[in-house]
Amino acid sequence: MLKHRPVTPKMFRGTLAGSVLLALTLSGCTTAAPASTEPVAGGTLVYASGDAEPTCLDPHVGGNYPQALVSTQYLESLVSKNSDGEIIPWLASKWQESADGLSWDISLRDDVSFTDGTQLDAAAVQANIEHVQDPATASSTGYLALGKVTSTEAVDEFTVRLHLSAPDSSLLDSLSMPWLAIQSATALQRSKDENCQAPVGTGPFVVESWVKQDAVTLVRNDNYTSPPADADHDGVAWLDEIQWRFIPDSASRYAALQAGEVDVIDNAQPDTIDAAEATDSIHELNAPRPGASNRIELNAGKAPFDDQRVREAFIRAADINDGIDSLFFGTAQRSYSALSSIEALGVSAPEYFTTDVKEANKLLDAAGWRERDNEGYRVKDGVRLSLEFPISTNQSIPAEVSLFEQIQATTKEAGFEVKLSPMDLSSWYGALGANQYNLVSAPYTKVGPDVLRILFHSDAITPAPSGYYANHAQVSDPELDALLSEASEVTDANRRAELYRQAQDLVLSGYYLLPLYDQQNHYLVSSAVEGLRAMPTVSTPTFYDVWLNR
Amino acid sequence: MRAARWVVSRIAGGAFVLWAVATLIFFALRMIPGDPAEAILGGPGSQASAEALAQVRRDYGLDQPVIVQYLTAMGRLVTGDLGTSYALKMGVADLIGQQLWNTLSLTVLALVVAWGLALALAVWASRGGGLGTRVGSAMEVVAAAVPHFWLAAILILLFSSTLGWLPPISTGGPLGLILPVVTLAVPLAGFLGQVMRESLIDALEAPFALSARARGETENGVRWRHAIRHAALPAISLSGWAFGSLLSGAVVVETVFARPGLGRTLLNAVTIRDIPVVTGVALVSALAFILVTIATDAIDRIADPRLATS
Amino acid sequence: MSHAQAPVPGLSAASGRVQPRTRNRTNAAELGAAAVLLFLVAAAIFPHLLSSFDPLGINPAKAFSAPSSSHWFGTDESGRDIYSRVIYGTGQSLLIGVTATAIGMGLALVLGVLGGIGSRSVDFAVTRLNEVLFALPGLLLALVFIAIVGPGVVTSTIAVGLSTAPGYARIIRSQIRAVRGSAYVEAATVLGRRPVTILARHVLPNAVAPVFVLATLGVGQAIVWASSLSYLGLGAVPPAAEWGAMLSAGRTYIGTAWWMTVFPGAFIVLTAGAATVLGRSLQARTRQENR
Amino acid sequence: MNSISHPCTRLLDVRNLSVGFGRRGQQQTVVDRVSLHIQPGECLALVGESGSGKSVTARALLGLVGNRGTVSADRVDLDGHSLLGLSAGQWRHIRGRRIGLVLQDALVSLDPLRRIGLEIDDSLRLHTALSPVQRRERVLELLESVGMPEPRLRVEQRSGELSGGLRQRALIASAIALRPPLLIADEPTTALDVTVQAQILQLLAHLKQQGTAVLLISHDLAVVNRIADRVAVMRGGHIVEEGPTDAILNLPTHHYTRALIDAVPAGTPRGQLLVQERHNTPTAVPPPMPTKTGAPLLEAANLAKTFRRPDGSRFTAVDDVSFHVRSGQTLGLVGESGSGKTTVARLVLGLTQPDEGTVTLAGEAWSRQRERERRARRHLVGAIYQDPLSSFDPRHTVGQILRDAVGSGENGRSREAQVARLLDAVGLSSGIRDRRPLHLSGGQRQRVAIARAIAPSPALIICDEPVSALDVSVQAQVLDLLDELQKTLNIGYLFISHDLGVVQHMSDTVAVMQRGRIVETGPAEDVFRKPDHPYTRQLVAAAPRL
Repeated sequence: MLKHRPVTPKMFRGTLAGSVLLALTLSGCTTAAPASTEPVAGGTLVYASGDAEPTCLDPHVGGNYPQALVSTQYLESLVSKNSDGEIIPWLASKWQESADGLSWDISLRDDVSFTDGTQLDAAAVQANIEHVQDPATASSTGYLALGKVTSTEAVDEFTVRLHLSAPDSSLLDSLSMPWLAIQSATALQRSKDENCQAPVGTGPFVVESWVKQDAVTLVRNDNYTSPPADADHDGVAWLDEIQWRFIPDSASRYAALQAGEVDVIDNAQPDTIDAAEATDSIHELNAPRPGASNRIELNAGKAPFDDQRVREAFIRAADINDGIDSLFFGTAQRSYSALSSIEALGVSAPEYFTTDVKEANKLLDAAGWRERDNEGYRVKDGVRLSLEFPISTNQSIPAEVSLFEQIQATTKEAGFEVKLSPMDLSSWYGALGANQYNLVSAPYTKVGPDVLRILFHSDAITPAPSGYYANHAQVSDPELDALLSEASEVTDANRRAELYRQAQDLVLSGYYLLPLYDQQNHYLVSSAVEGLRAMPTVSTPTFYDVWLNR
Repeated sequence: MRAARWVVSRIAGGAFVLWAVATLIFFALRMIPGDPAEAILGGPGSQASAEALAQVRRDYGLDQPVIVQYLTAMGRLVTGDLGTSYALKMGVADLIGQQLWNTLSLTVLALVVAWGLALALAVWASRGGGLGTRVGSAMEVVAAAVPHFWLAAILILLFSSTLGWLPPISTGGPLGLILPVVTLAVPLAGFLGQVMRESLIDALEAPFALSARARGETENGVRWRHAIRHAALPAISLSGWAFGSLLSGAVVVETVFARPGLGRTLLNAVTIRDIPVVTGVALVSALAFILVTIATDAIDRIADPRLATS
Repeated sequence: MSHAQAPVPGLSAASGRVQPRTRNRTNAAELGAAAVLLFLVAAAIFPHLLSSFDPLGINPAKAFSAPSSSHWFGTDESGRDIYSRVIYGTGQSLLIGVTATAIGMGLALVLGVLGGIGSRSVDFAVTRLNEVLFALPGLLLALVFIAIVGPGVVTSTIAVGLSTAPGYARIIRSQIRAVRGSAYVEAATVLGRRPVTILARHVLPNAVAPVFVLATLGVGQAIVWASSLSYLGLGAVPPAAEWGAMLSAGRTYIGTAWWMTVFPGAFIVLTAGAATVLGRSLQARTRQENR
Repeated sequence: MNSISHPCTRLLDVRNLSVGFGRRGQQQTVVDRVSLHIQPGECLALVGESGSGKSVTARALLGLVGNRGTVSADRVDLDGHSLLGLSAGQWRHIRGRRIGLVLQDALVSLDPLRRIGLEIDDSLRLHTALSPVQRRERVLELLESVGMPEPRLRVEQRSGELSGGLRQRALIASAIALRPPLLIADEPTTALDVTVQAQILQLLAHLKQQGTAVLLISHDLAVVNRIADRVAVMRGGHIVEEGPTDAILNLPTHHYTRALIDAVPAGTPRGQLLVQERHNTPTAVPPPMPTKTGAPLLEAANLAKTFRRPDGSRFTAVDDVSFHVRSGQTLGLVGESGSGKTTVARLVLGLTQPDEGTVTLAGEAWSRQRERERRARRHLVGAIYQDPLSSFDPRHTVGQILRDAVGSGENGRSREAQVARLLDAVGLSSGIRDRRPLHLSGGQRQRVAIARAIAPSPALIICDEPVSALDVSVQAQVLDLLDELQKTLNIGYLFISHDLGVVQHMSDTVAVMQRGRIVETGPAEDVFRKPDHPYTRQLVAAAPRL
């Protein structure tokens, strides 16, 4: 996955940037020491995250991507995936679905113990599922993924049986996610605060300390025995320690990597990825997230997007390909799918997304938006064709916000007024909850195509008690609901693929969404870091195989 | 005796202000729209269940009447208990305790550096004659007008990215402190420098300076033995305010340089509406501000005995 | 009291510890500052006369162009002309600075005048309230306010205004107290003038006039603080051509497109600096006029 | 050794000293070809009014005119060595060691932030190789020699903690620390109380006897008379006349010198004008309201007032004070600083309420009234202050100030006419109307203040140190004006001053205040000729006279 790029002579962009590049090139040359090819044990790696610091290191609680990132280093799941997307054993050695699909027997390895010394066994898995389903845990991602699990049963010491309310074709996908990683049952009995501070798992590293707002310190688990099947080596990790820091400012983060203060950064900005290409000292790891693609959802639940013609007109009016090229420096591929490109069942339909302003104008005229006001916006019955677009600055990187600005500018030609409102996460959720939006871009990461059900089933329009719901496009189509429900239950792979294809076709042809690109997940890595790969599950990097070549 | 009375009255005044700040913030933050219980469970994105919300309301006493909540909070405050962070689920006092030293060392160092810079700038501007004064005052004006985050960006671009001399983020070592401290200190030095230069030039023209020169004192002697103390006085009086502005600047600087500290904690807490943390940080910085003000006033009285007697 | 200082230097000088300096001639710095402000005001009112590009007009093909003869300040991530954006942003940035200062000043006038002319108990109450507000340093007060009301350009403008109010209020109060104790107010009493007349004719004009000069200094600082809030993501939002928001956007690309950060920042510094120079010379002049 | 052994040599010999300021081309000459000389043990007084160039002359002798000044001279010799063209280092060698300087008001002429011991020590440190211990001994000796009580305590104090007399002594001690043969004293006693002034002059005389040459710079001829051997009178940068003190004071040849001497009020009888040329006697102002039959215009009975100090203790500013003022008469209130004069003025003006006692105005109660009740009769009482500038609203022009004082009862046109009459009455041209007081001279300002005071046709004017800040000649004009107005308008004056000469010249009756009490009262002539109370006697003896 690591892309080694040669130093290419490049036009300097202005004097300052030029000298930056020059300095980097020089330092790159001088530090090119004779490279060792055999892994070397020891050393401390510094990871700098641009995500918000998690409020809890236990990914059962809540369940977001920053938690997945860090917990990948100390927690492990029952199953994993290989790079072909096939489920492979991890803490579970094998599994068996019952004929009616309503129960699963999962056999665990018998040679794994948690870092607090307790044994991994069926009771431990039961305790974990209970923990996720306990309202007091306030689990969100894990809780949803276990939606069909009604009860658990220990068949023997190392076999656990899950009882389901309905067949779940995505169960293994779900179990592979870090949000359902297995923790020590003893540790889970501690108070929630204690467990959040230092969860206990079976992973290659152990949470040693967490100084809030500063860093999480992870040290090597010297009794590690359970690498996933696709790992590069056996035994304990090479690194002694990982410093997991939080540097929200992207420019500082990149500068720190350049200065050698940190070894790996996430949320790398496109321009820095581009700049890093020109150096020897920094490499890129590109690991698009699974689940949904990054897309703009059109709220079909209210005017004017309750009219399919207006939705299509908007999508035809938005010219984004040039913007993606320039803003992302070629680091992002345009997507025409509702799903991530790493999802095998994703359907790409470019034909729905060709830009055509003329067509857009025709559609709008047909939909009754014929007049234009003196600012050039279309008007119908005295109401301007105005679209609210709340943007979560926590979730959309600056380049993406800039892309939205460009969409705002290009759709203006067709007469749309797009009102961009960047806001913090709370306000953003607030705006969604109050249905005060026509356009929205919300990432959703989940392993497998079942994410379609979460995003487009009409059940997902009903908000949770907190006001949150996932069906932001407010797609309410009985036909689609039926397809998605069936797909989540069928065991036959071909039938499942066909159902998801039909479902995606309905969503795309209904112009409910404007796909942009995969959920960007770029890491910049010092060249001293060897052996880094992203987990094929949710694309979080794992440092188990990593060693420092310096 | 007089000094003791002064100290006691200042401390009493400070305690009052602290209580008032706590009360004001307590009621002001109650006006935030939205359910605190939801914020505790991770905000609207958390999909918290109704049972979980009810549980949290009980746990945090949010089902009590406001007045009871207020009295409970004040009662806890007296014992130094600032409550529990909604998001981090840890004692706010502990959280602040972890961060306090970082911010204090940053701001106090910046204050010292700003003082040094301002003094150097003022002395240089006062001795250079026409050109020196003009260049010096221009530098002061520019320094005072520079936004922290912009200066930080430029400094990082120059000293980290281009020259590679200094780390762009705080590393725990002394080297990592240089850029944040300079970023904080420069605008303040511009302010203090303007004040110092004015009073320095005034002091150099004062009758006592003439007396000293007539005694055979050198210009440097007049400057360092006499004028500098007079120049320092208004800057000392301003130091309380200066410390406050450094606390403000720390919010920005800690974010840019990825330094753990109160400013960043506050900023995070504000964006996720973590009310106990907002309250706690506000209270602690008010306390720090009050203490520093008392200290600078005390230094003022020592440096200028006229204040203590008048 | 010696802690009666304020967020703008030169005030301690107003307390009388320092002799006013006598100056009469307009110097080069003042002329320069006046020219800068004139230019900015012109840019705020007639931005189209001073720039040739649409500040919002995107052109992805020309994104991240370095400064050149056609784009003096270069272009941004969407290929918009930064010079035009800076010019078009002048209006909003100045408006934010002036509005914030006006809000701070308005609140300060209420507090300061109440404290200055009120009875002993009113003064005591107002002074304590002011101390309480003062105990929360500028940006912190602004942040608490934003925590309550939520972010946005209006909020951040109000927040900046709010956070400057205690400083102004303190100065207004002590100015009023000083004028009330002055010999000319006494002379008016001896002439048999009513308190209301004295207040309207002598106290308020003399106490408040210097504060307006101070506001000139404050506008520059208000722009700086408001831009800080924009930078923290709590103020004005893109694609608005507000300087702080432009800086905030440019900061991301500082490694590759320094011009996106340097030029809007330079305009903030230029504006705040010019306001300072002009404010201070006005201050020196009024002080000289009045004493 | 010092220069007593060469009595006839000139210690300081200055020929044609000129000092100019400003840039080349637009230079302004402040000192113009001044020549003077002093012998050891001699005191030469340089007398002149403000702006005459006397202080600049003194600074030029120390090489301290500053960067913007240019100094030229045919000769400036000290003890036979030329001071022309010295380097900065050579000047430092002269300053303090060969020439000492004593300035006015040691509160600001000694560094207020440093202990006086350190200030005196500086001279020794700069010019001698004495050890710190030796220097400390020497500082104590010096303080003792200038008559400083308890020197060991005083060395630790700062100028602000000392009384005016003591800190002036400390300043002198720092100037004479190295026994410089020449001491330049620039207004050394200005702003001091008479009794303290006498002591300081005695100290200077003592130094002179010991052989120190003293160049005394003063605006006050009476002070000069006490110790100067010779007097040089300066005006506009020139020395207009020079000669032995007796000759100059008794037989002045230059008209300016004569005018200066005439202007000194001390010894000039009541009612006699101090300035020969005078303006037209004002007429057009209506006569004041007659008072109730027989009663004095103003009666103060048993007034008492105490104030709280910052530390909580109380001090009595005015204690059982009684007096009265009659129409057309002047009561002079004399006393040193802190004696309670100004508090009396404020009590009489109704700006402060007495703790005890009453003030009666024209037979009706004046104190212990609500301000609202008093306001209708405010026009009966006017006030003139020491610092007229601060008593004017800085935003108002002369015209606005006077229109305001005339009152709102009049219509616009008659108000303008009234203002014109007032300006005429105080001898100001009507062109002054649109100017602000800041841009007026001290004399003009005080005239405007007087015009404002008489505008509402008062029966009584409280004059609180009305001429203390003015030059002698201007002071004389203002006093003459007050005198004339009293005659024409039949106004009663409560005239407050620390200057015995002025009070004697202006008053019909005199009351002497000391520590809040009136210790002696009586007709002016009697009190000054035959003072009864020991304190009055002390004051009269200390007052310098021509």
